[in-house]
Amino acid sequence: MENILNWIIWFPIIGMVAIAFIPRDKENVIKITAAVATGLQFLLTLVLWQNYDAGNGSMQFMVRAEWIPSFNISYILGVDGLSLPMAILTALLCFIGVFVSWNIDKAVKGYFALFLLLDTGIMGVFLSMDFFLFYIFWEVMLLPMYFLIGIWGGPQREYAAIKFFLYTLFGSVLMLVGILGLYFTCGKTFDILELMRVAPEALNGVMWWGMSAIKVIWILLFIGFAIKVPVFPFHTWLPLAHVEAPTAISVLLAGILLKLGVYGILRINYGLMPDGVYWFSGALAALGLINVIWGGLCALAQTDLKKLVAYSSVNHMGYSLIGMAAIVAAGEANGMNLKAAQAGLGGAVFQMFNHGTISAMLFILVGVIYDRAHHRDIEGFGGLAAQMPIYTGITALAFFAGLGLPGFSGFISEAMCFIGAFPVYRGIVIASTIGILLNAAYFLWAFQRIFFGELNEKYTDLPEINRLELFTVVPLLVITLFFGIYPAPYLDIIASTMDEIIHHVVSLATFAGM
Amino acid sequence: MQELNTYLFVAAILFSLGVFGVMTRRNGIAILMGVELILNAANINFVAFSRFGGMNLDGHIFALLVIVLAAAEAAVALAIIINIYNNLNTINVDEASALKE
Amino acid sequence: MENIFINYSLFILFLPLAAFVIQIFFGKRLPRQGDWVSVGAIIITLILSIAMFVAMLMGKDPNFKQEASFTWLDMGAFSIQLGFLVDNITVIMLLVVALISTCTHIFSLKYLEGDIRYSRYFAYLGLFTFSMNGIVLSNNLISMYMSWELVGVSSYLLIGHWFEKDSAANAAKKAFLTNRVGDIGFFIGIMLIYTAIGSFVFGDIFEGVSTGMISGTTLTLAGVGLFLGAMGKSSQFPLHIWLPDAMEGPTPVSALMHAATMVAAGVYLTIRIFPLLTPDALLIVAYVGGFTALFASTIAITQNDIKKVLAYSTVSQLGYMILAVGTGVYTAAFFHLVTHAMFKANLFYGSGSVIHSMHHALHEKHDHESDPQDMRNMGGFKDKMPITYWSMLVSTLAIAGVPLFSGFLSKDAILAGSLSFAQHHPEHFLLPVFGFGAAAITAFYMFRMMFMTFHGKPQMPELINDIHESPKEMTGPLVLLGTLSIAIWYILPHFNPISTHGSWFTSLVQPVTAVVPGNLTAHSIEEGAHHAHNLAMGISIGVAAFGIGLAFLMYLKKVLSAERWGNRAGFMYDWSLNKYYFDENYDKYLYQPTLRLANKIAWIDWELYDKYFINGFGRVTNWASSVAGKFDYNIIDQILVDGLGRITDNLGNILKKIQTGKLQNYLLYVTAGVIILMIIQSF
Amino acid sequence: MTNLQSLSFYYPELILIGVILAAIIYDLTIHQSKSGNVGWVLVAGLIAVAGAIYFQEQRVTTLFTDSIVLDPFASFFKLIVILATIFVSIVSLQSGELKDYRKGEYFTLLGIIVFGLFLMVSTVDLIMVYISIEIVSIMSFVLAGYLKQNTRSNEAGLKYVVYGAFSSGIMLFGLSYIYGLTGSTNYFLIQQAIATMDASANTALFMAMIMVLAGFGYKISSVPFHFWTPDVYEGAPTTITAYLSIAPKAGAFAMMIRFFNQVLADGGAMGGLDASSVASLPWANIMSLLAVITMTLGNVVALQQNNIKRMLAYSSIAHAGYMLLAMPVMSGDSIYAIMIYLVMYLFMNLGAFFVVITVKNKTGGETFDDYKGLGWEMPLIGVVMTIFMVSLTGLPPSAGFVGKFYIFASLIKGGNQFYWLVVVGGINSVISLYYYFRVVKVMFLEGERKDTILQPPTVMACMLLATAIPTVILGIYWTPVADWIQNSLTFFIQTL
Amino acid sequence: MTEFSFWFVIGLTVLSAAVVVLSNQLIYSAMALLLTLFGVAGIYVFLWADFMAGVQLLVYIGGILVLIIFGIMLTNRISSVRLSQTNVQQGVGGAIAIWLMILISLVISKTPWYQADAIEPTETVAGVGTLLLTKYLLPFEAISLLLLGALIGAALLSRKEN
Repeated sequence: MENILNWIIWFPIIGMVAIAFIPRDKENVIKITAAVATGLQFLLTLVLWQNYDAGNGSMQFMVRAEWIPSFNISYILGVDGLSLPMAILTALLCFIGVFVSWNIDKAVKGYFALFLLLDTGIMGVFLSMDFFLFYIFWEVMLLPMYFLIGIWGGPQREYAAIKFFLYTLFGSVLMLVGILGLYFTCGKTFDILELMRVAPEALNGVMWWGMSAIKVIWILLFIGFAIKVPVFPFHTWLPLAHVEAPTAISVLLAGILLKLGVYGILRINYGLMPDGVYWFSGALAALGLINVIWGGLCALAQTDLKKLVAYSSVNHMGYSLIGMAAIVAAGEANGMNLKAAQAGLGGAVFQMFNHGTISAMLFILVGVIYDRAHHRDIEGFGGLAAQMPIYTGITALAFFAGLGLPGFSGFISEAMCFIGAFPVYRGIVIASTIGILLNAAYFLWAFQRIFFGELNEKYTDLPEINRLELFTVVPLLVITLFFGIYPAPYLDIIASTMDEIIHHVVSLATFAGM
Repeated sequence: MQELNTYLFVAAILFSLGVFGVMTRRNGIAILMGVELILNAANINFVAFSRFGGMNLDGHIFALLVIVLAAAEAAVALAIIINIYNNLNTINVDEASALKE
Repeated sequence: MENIFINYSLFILFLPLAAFVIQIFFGKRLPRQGDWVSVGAIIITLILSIAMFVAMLMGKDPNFKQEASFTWLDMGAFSIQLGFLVDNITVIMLLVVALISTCTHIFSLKYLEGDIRYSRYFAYLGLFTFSMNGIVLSNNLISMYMSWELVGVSSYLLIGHWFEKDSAANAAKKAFLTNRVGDIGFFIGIMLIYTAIGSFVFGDIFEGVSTGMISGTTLTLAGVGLFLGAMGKSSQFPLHIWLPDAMEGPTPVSALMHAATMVAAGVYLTIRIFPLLTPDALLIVAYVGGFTALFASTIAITQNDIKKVLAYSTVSQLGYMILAVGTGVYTAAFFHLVTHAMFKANLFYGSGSVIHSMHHALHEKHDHESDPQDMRNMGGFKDKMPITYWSMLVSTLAIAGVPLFSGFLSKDAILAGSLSFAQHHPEHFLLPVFGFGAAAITAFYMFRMMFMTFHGKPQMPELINDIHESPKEMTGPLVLLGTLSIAIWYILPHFNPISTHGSWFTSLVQPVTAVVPGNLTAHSIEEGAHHAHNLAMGISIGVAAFGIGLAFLMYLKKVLSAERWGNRAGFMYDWSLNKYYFDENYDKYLYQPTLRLANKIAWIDWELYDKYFINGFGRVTNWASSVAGKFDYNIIDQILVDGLGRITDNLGNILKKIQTGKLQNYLLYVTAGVIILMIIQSF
Repeated sequence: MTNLQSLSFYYPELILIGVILAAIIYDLTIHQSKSGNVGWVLVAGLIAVAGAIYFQEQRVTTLFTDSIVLDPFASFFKLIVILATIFVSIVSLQSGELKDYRKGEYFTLLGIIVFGLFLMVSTVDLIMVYISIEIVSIMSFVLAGYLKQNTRSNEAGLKYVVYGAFSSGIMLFGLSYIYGLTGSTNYFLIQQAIATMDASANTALFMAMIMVLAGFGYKISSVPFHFWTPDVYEGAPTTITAYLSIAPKAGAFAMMIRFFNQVLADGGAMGGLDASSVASLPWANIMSLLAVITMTLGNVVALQQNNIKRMLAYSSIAHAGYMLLAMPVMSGDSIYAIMIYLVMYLFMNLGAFFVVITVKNKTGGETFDDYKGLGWEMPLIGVVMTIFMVSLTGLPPSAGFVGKFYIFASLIKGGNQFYWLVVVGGINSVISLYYYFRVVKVMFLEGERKDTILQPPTVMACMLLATAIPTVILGIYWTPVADWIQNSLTFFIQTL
Repeated sequence: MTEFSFWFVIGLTVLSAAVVVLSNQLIYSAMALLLTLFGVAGIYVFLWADFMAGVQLLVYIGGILVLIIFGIMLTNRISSVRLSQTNVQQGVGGAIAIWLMILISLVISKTPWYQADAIEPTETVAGVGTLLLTKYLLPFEAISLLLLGALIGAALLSRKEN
């Protein structure tokens, strides 16, 4: 049990090594190996969930080992309410991703090896509690992503891959600067828990070029994370990467990679710089608003279905940002409104998970239709509801989930984000409710254009969604519906950790030396 | 005649002329001659500093070794130049400019 | 006995949902496509509702109230309780929903016979009934909002039932989006209230309001926000545009949702939140309602599509109800809601019956051009479809406000309320004017519709022989609801056909004093309305008679030429016919600009921002010249790098040129470099 | 220490000279076709020298009456040089370019270069500075032009010799001024003289320093003394290019560190890991400027290249820039960072050149087009080249990242006047991604996928793995290297 | 007289150096270089460096210059037009050289060089020799290795391949 996090992270690597030894023409064996590796990883995360003590909001299942003592770098893993759901989501989506990729026929061996490497990278980010280790995993994701988009992607794959790479590398370089700045100002440690203890005080009053160190480091780290989220104006890699990536990779991109940004901000920025939270939360909410509106309008204008879904991610992550900003409600200046802070933060974290499942579902569904029609032009379909009723039904559910319909989990998290942020950022929240309307507009309009109207002549023999595809979508749908009707299990896991974060930020913010 | 600066100025002139030669000559051997001027300028400096610095002989040694090195360098340089002449039938360095961009 | 109501409510709520689930997954494989599942479920629901109703009647307790709730989510301080609230209003509302829903189910058995998505249709009906009951039973804003949206979805699905028609698909989308506009207001209202009070439950909220935790402008805004939701759902001006289009859905759906229940949810919500509405908020409510009542009725005059007439009539009637809430007589509003549900559903069934037979007749003649819903193609159906005719006539009399019919009672109560309000506040004299004006026009256009459809000569004589009365499944609900449109049911146990005083309804549904300081007490409102009652009744009968008479002269006796009057009205006629160009203007000034904005933003995002970032300043000119904004991937492809790339690239090009391959150049650069460094150094 | 006493501490170099002489003699006795065996003699000899250095008593002292010093710092660089030489020697035996030439002289000259580099890394005397640079340079001229039949190699030799002679001439002129200002050629004496010198002499000192920098800069290919680099790298035999990109650069960095620390700073950089000791003389700004310009130019121009060898040449300029970043700080940490960077750079850069050699042996080409689809055809090459490119870009988990990490860390620790250097360095890494990944792109993303799989020759494959595996391993676990460098961070200082 | 001969030597050195870099005939340049080297040797004499002057004559003139002239002969047929050689980028080059000259001169004139009084030694050979075998033994030996390498390299490059 004490090594379960190790197993969870490194299991895919074992699978990868195994795949390396399978002859490359044995494609099914490779696929099954990948499925087994990710499946076992998923089971392990479920075991982790079973054994996780939800009442205790702090780190559990810690693993500690010396790594590079000369630089005080350690190998530290841990899981808390913030990372546990993300770990489960990662494992689940990777497992599903293997099946989504079942029809990959080009260089199968390489594909699945890289896929598993990506899995480890993502999982590592969520579970590592050493900043250096965190950074390593953060970067490890880039390379497989580059290849997965670049080799198995759409027509513009090379451009998309390098663009994704350059963008994220730019962010992570700034992040590295921030990390080093923290390291040297805060007692030379990379241990995140230690930094959380030390940093708020150590950074206090430190000035660099007439600007407080907190602001500088906050901005450096924030840009790194914001690119992943993606926060406007760092978002233009996303439509391209999503569109060009193969379906399973789009699923992981939208489902998990975007969450890394929010996760990073919550874990690192919030944990290490409580003062910065107060300083930046207004901007965070405003950026959230821009994301919501900008993403929504862009989605409305798209004619490529996948791009529409991609922009919807920009839109949806905006809600998360708004929710995160709500944490300041718990501060004294805002009347110690703990309810709002919990609602906002909980909403933001819940939204991460929900967007993970919902956008994954949407991308899989786009993939399904693309596999059949070989295009994604919204205008080029029409009347498919009559031809593919099951597919239509599932897509309708997914779209409704996407537009935040009650009964689906997205509604609860969006509502929580809004409710939480409302006391502090009334104007921003009211303005961003327009996003709800835009959400509905683009999804319904797209739905109408694809599925309603007379059946397009070309598609009179389009096959219905098959069992394998159903197998990939339905679990996500069930999760979305389940949490939409009964969110308590999720919120129970995160609640005490959210409380810790709120308490941490509120109690350690000094407002001095900013 | 008993002024250090006189020698230094002479050396500076030789140095500048050498630099000028290196920059402007097209013929490989002519460039080499420019280099020799530079080395001689430095040697004048060494010897002059040695003379006006209390006649310490470090400067002489330095100059001496430079002369020896110059010989070795000239030998290798000329070998390369001759080799290039055998292959390209020219020793104008600007005609040997296949390597660029 | 204690929890019977709650237990029954649970069944009432979830039976239709169960039917929905079964139908969605297994509907097609069940015998008769599983319609019996839905019908069975709804009939059980009806029985349970009746049982609750009877229990309520026997209880005779005007303050009857039961609540049950559970913790839905809990994060410590932030937690949401969901729960049921069962009181008299709830029970009556449940009965109305169950009753109309049952009728609709039965009516649909024939009306949609042979439809390709028959089982799906019944499934959606179940979903709707579930969500509607959810609204009715909620004791808190959150579950109400959730059900609220689900109602919108079922409406979307049912309006779009025949999605092959673009008009249906468009109407569905329009309905959903217009509703969402209102829902945004609703949600903002919820947030305002929660922020101030910290609870979503009605009881806590009212208590909070009464203790002044929220007051003044904030409270007004919150009230208006919530009311905005009601405006969307109840199709109030200026969000009324979706309801007429929603007639694209199957007619029974129009009867159930877009006449009787779903659209009434807005009124229901306003009634529920009445205690927290400030005087200012109420005034807004009243004006919106009053104006909508008059405004919609003026459109209904000129419509030729039978369902459109009814649709605008519905909008107008909903305006009445809202007006009633705004003027404080919210019991009258609820009363009108109930009576309206009966007669308006009935009218829709009637129109459905007519359309159904028109459709068949046209089908026989292989005429696919003529519109089966256009009243100009009808006329003289009275004898062919007697049951339909008579039941519709009863309902028409009810809606026109003729004494002895249900509508008279409820409308009278509303008009009395507005009159009394104007007596208290003479500056708001427009409110009763709206009310009475709408009443007169309503009487006129309803009879216009009846005359054009059933009286006079057949306009398409070739069809008349194929026009038949509809089957039992369809006439049954007609008869039932027609019967329920007669006043007698609502005045029991007293027999005063012109007053509800002392009836079961007024004794069970009693006004509550608003908790907001400054509002009139329930008692004073009651008193005022009571005093204005007789005057209002007089005027009301007068305007109804005038309207009916005018219609009689114009469309039956043809003494007055409708055409000439139409021409005389000039642009007003035109505006009315074209619904005041609302759709066109919305399209021109709202949808299209939004889409253009979206396109522009997307284009800026992709073509400008992204490329600008990539390409440096040079691309700005490109932007100016290509406003059309076509995507040109080649340009992107040609761009080598990204981000700073272009600049780096150019820089690289320049620097690359330095590397000439000429040795002397290099040596020169080195020397120059040395000199530059020396110069830099010396500064 | 007197000359005779010194000899007992000088046996590694004596062994080396013995090896060189043995190589010359052995070469005379064998037929041309077997001249490759000289390489094995050299390799074996170098291993012996390495052993001698490794097991040498760790003394910190000057040798030969203050001409050179013996300290762990020098030993570290000597071992680096030997490692690079061994790698290059083995690969040279496989190189197709050298196939038609006698290899005896080639290895002899390599041996002499190693000796020159040994002097370079341990010198504390201006005369030795000049002589060691000349030894390395003159041997390099010959090696760059070694392919006598090949006009590109000839041209490389010509450019190199003229450029080298010119640069060292300028340097010599600068050295003469330093001698003139201080009356001495010994670092320690110079430092003493400077410390007591009149401020009015500073201009002359700076001018001299710039001229000296021309020599150093030319050796490490720093802007604006880098112009020879692309041309010579492209024209020279690839093995020599690989060698030039690492060994002389390491030597020159060692020499530079010693020079700047001992002569222009207070010599206290090694006083402890935390000591930061930029002396009062403001030479640090110039170094920062040069570092920034060097790496930016290297990266930006590398973007434009179509020839991979030439691209790597510019990339090596850029890497010199990264290492130079740490120079202005001149603290124990920054020297440490440069040293660790060199270790990492050794593996990844040599590896990248070895890939170029392998590919050239197979296809005869070294442009991007020749690499199309190579990753599918030669998976080993594809994978190791990707590793090298990742590492050169500085992405974790790879050796290159660790190097950059230490450089950036030393800058950040150095104080916030160096932060901008970190940011510029970071942005440069991002730019460099583009061209490094262009290689990966053409290998995997372009061209036809071939079903046949080719394997490089065993020796080459071993060398590729010998560079690739450390590139990965050191990116994950570099504690042994870190400890080694930690222990090597002592050098001879004569305090005032 | 000494004064005159001093300035004569200076003038000879500088002027002939100018001819070295400006002449259009390669062989003139070589001859001018000869004069320059002579001049430098003369300057050494004025600087009390008799041994250096000797070395300058022996190694530079006797060795390097001859080598250069051999090079010229080997790479040019006397009759060929190639023997005349032209300069490139004279304008920029000249400007830079003059700039350099000015900069250096400014610095020279302002700098307090390290100076110490000394008496003229009778000869420097012994001193230099002693230094070479004591203090500068290692450079001296290192140079020998360099020469060995240069020998091998030069031989290798100029050798005719079979």
